[in-house]
Amino acid sequence: MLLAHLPALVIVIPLICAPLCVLLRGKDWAFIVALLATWASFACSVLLTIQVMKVGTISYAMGGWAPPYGIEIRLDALNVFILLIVSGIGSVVAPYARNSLLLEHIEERAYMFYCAYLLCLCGLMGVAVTGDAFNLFVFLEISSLSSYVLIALGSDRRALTAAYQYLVMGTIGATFIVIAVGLLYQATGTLNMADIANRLPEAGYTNRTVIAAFAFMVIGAGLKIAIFPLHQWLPNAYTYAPNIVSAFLAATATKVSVYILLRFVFSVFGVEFSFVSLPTAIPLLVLAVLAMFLPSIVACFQTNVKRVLAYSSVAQIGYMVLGLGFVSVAGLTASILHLFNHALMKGALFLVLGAVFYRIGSCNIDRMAGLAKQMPWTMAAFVGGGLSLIGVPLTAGFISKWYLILAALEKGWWYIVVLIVVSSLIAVVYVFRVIEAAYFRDAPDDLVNVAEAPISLLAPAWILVFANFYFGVETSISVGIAERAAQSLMGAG
Amino acid sequence: MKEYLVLRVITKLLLPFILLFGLYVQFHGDFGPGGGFQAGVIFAAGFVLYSLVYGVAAAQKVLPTGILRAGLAGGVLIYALVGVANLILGANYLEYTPLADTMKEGQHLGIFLVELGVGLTVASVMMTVYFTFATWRED
Amino acid sequence: MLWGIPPGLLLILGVLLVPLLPGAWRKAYMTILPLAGLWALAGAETGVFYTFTFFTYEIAPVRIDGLSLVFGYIFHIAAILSVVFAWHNNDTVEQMAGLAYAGSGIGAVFAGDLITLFIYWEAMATTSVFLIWARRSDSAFRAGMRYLIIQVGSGVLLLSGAILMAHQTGSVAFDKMTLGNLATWLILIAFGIKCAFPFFHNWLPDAYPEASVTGTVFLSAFTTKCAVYVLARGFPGTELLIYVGAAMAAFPLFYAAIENDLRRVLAYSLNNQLGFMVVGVGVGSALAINGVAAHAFAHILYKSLLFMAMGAVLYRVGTVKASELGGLHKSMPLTTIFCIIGAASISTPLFAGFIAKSLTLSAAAKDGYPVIWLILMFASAGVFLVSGVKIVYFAFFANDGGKRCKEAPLNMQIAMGLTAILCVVIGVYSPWLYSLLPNDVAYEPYTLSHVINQLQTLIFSALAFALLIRFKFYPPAVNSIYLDFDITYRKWLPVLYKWIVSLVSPGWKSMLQDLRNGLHRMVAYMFRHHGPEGILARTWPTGSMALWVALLLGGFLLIYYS
Amino acid sequence: MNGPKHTSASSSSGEKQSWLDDTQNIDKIFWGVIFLSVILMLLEPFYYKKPYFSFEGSFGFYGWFSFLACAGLVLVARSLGRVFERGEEYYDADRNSGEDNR
Repeated sequence: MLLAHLPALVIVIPLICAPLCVLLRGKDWAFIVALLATWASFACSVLLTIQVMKVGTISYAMGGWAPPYGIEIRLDALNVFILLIVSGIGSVVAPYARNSLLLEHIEERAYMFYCAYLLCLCGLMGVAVTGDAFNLFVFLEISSLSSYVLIALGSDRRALTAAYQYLVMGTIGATFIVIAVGLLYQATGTLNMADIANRLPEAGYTNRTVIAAFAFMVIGAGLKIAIFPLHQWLPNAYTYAPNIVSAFLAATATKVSVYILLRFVFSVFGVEFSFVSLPTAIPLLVLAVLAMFLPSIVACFQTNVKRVLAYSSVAQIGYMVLGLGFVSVAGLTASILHLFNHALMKGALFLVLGAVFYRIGSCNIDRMAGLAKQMPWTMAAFVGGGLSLIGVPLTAGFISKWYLILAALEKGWWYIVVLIVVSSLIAVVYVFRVIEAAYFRDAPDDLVNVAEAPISLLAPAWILVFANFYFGVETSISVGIAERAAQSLMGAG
Repeated sequence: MKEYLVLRVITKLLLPFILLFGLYVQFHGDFGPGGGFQAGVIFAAGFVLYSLVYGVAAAQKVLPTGILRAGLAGGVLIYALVGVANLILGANYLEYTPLADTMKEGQHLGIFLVELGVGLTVASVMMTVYFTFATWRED
Repeated sequence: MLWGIPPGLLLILGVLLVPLLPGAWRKAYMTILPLAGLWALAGAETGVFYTFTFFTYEIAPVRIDGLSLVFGYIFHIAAILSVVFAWHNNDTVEQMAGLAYAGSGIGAVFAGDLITLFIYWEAMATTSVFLIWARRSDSAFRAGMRYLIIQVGSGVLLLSGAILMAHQTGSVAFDKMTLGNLATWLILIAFGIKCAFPFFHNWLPDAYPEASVTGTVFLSAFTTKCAVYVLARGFPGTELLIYVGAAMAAFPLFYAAIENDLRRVLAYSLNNQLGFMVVGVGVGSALAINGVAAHAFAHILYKSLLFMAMGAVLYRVGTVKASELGGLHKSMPLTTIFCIIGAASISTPLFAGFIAKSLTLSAAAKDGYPVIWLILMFASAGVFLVSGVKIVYFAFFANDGGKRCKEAPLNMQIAMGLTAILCVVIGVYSPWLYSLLPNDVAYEPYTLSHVINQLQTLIFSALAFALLIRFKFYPPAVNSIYLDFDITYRKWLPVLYKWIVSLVSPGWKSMLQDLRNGLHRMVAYMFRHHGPEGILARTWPTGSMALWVALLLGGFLLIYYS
Repeated sequence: MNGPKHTSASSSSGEKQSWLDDTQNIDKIFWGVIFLSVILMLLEPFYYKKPYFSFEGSFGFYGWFSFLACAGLVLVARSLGRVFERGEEYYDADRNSGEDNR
């Protein structure tokens, strides 16, 4: 019986547990509640994935009001894939919180952290499951507001400024999205996404209101995704946030925003409108290519490794937008696949940095010199994640690049292939800078006796590193779902 | 504001009516204009008025942080749990029908409870925000 | 195959255990691992194994046939010898990198398709760079970085070629290819980079002399010979390679003749020997391919031996600069003898090189390439002069530099001794090596005329050296470097870059300045109308972010409405 | 061994003297190499060569070709070396000063 209600439960569980954390107060209790909630959500997501793979799209009417009048939860391959990423990363990261928090001076108010964490998870998953455009905005705001709080928890004072900037930019983005939703409502008289898609052709492709809605949606989502050059909020936010938050947000928040863009551009507006009637592909491709290069180069010169990773995230988002800009099943598959794989590698790398920070209190590349001797497992995990980030074969990163290249070849765009390959080489530079420091330089004098990170930090990081390799070899699950999602997105248009 | 006797007296006189009006808006929400959100704000406004006239310390004695926090979390919890109750009773999430014998009464009760949660949370949040600003000092 | 683990992968997986083992156990384990691999390989059947389908392509991770077996054997042997040579070394990273590198090389040789090959190809690049960095000097780090970029670049080209190929033919099988389309050209260039073709060769003399004492021994064996193997597999009989190979055989000698760093001399002469093999690949006849395999086999042994001897000198004396060495035969008599055996093994009768190299020369002659044959003869005489006579003379004899040290560590002596024995055994009993060769060709190296002619070549080469030294014509060893093609990217490119920057930057800066001023005014204008200057002034960066949003939205709307 | 054990230097160190420290012995080796060369040339008429190319059959081809090749190699390399020689810090110079001070 409960199986039928899984679509609701997956977001309700964290929603219930978030206030529970506040009521229970004790940090151990809150931790246990948060842990169980994330795991339960993940379990629900897995079950939902299986269900969707078996029977196709699932629709769930909230409050019993049938769509398109009531709020609908609608799950197809893309939705469950995103759900899987968010809840999966959430449940891997959660056990990490206990130790990671200790160091960052918010121990006594840890329950607040867990509450915000669960709300953020709830919001992100809500965005992923909902079939209602306005509801999507609400969930987006839930996740955004809680992530501002999470970022502001960083031990560095600059975390506050970073969170504030993120708040301003995030609010602008969300406002754009809600403006777009409003305009769409004006044009079509409905908020249900599937219904909007049905009614848009009636409104006409030259309708100025719809075009404005489209522009606002692309820019609003683009801001949330941190498409270059709308990315400036991201480096500070990821750098100064607590490590666990960096890991969680880097792996999930931008991914969910990419989902919003995919969903609206391909499903709601439709390929015909977005790419045939309007010249969207070229600007996106230009931005994507710029994103692949400029932030990568910036990353090469950063001294704080978290910042390196943050800029690298902006670059990796370029790949996702690139695949989207191909407007083909292959391109979308690559894009969705990279969404998943990038979550794995960035999650792993940020968790590793959390372990580093836990021991040496810094993520500066100079302070990490010679660390491989003292923290072999930690740095080995970094190497693993780094290889995936570069896209070395047998890692997840390779798979997504491979599909991206295939998609470009299918279009016959050689120069794009060259650009993809060259930009991967830049990744080699910034990853190997860290590896070189850790393995081939001598440790600073005050850091010669550093112990290996505790198992509670290492285990989540290694799980993700392992996942990087697993999904680099066994691709049937990730590629299978991504392909189905891509087909349904293209088919909808 | 100790010297403004008129204000103090009038405040004391008004306060029950404000709170009562808040409760009216709250419980009448499912029939007429109103509901948890508005009621929560009105309710909180009463306490804000009280603290403006009698001082923040006095207001905090009435509404300690602990209670506010409990209300803040509890309201959300009520909302979410009502939804779950429906689930357990065999309907969709937030589909209130099975809460009572007839559909009409079920919907009635469900909305009532959910609005209660909303009101509780909104009032608590308003007060928390107010107290945060009122007690904030430049370090 | 041992426990069903493909050759190469055995070493790579085995590496994972290395850091867990304590000192002596670890050394024993590291020695036994390649031994086990060799044993397993000796019992292996030929054929293609473990095939599976990846995407839509047929992947063949292991292909065992005559050609890959020869290289597989010698790579295992080289790995064993290199490990023994490195027994004294306790650097875990270096130990792991060395074994993994050897494993990748072996894996690459048995790769039956281009994707597997690419994976091992990149694995070789990334593992071997640690052997260079293990020297832990600034210059080693930079040389390693250059090396890594070039090597990874080669892999990227290979992958591009493979993808193109897959696109065109629907198959990624690694078989004989013919030049003629972009895919095969890319693959050839990828191979050529690792094989140090002229103008792609600089990574070799640049990086090998910078690697650690033990690292260079590893390095000298695998990367380039693996490249020779893939050329022999993929492009036998490609005429272009004959000319490329001839150029490779000749020009590095000029550098080797004057270079001061003796390990760099060896690196250049390694490049020259690769030229021989590339010519053999280019000729492509059954005899020539046999020659390539035999030459690679022998060359790995004697070049390792020479690098080991120089490594021992570097280990004990701290330098291998010809200008600072000399007279070491008194301090290191055994090393001297081993080095002389290594030098003799290049081409003296009764040593390994003699029976191997003559195959290639005969093949070139038989197919009628007189000019090429002459160049090879020149190179053959020259390499004996520079990497044989010169090395031995300057390191162990010459002017006594006054350096006194201990004899090389025991494990190095053992490694050098084993290698020397192999060199002699192979040279004396030629049928053994010949029986390993992929093609069935009868060839007898020990004919009277061949022996005498070879002795004439060598003795007159030595005579030339003796006369040049006696009459002071031989350029004195001095501390300097000699420009090579790498000047293009190490010097000219940066200079060009700086020049362009200096040309462009004033205009660029003023443009940026104007832009910034403009933006500043614009944002300031907006702020005047939106709030108190004081508070918002602090958020100027946020404002600029918002400005970007507005600009982009405006841009999109402009495109859409136009 | 046809090793090149000749040197014109004389060691001045007081430790155990090796056979090579004596300049006379160096001369012996030098003349030994010349003697060997002459012998190998004299062998020329007494065996059958099987030349692939006509020039290969000319008298003492391997000997004189090898000699010329090596002498030429070193002499050419010597003059090339003068052109291409640079100080050891050549490539490092830029990085330190940020200028091209060639």
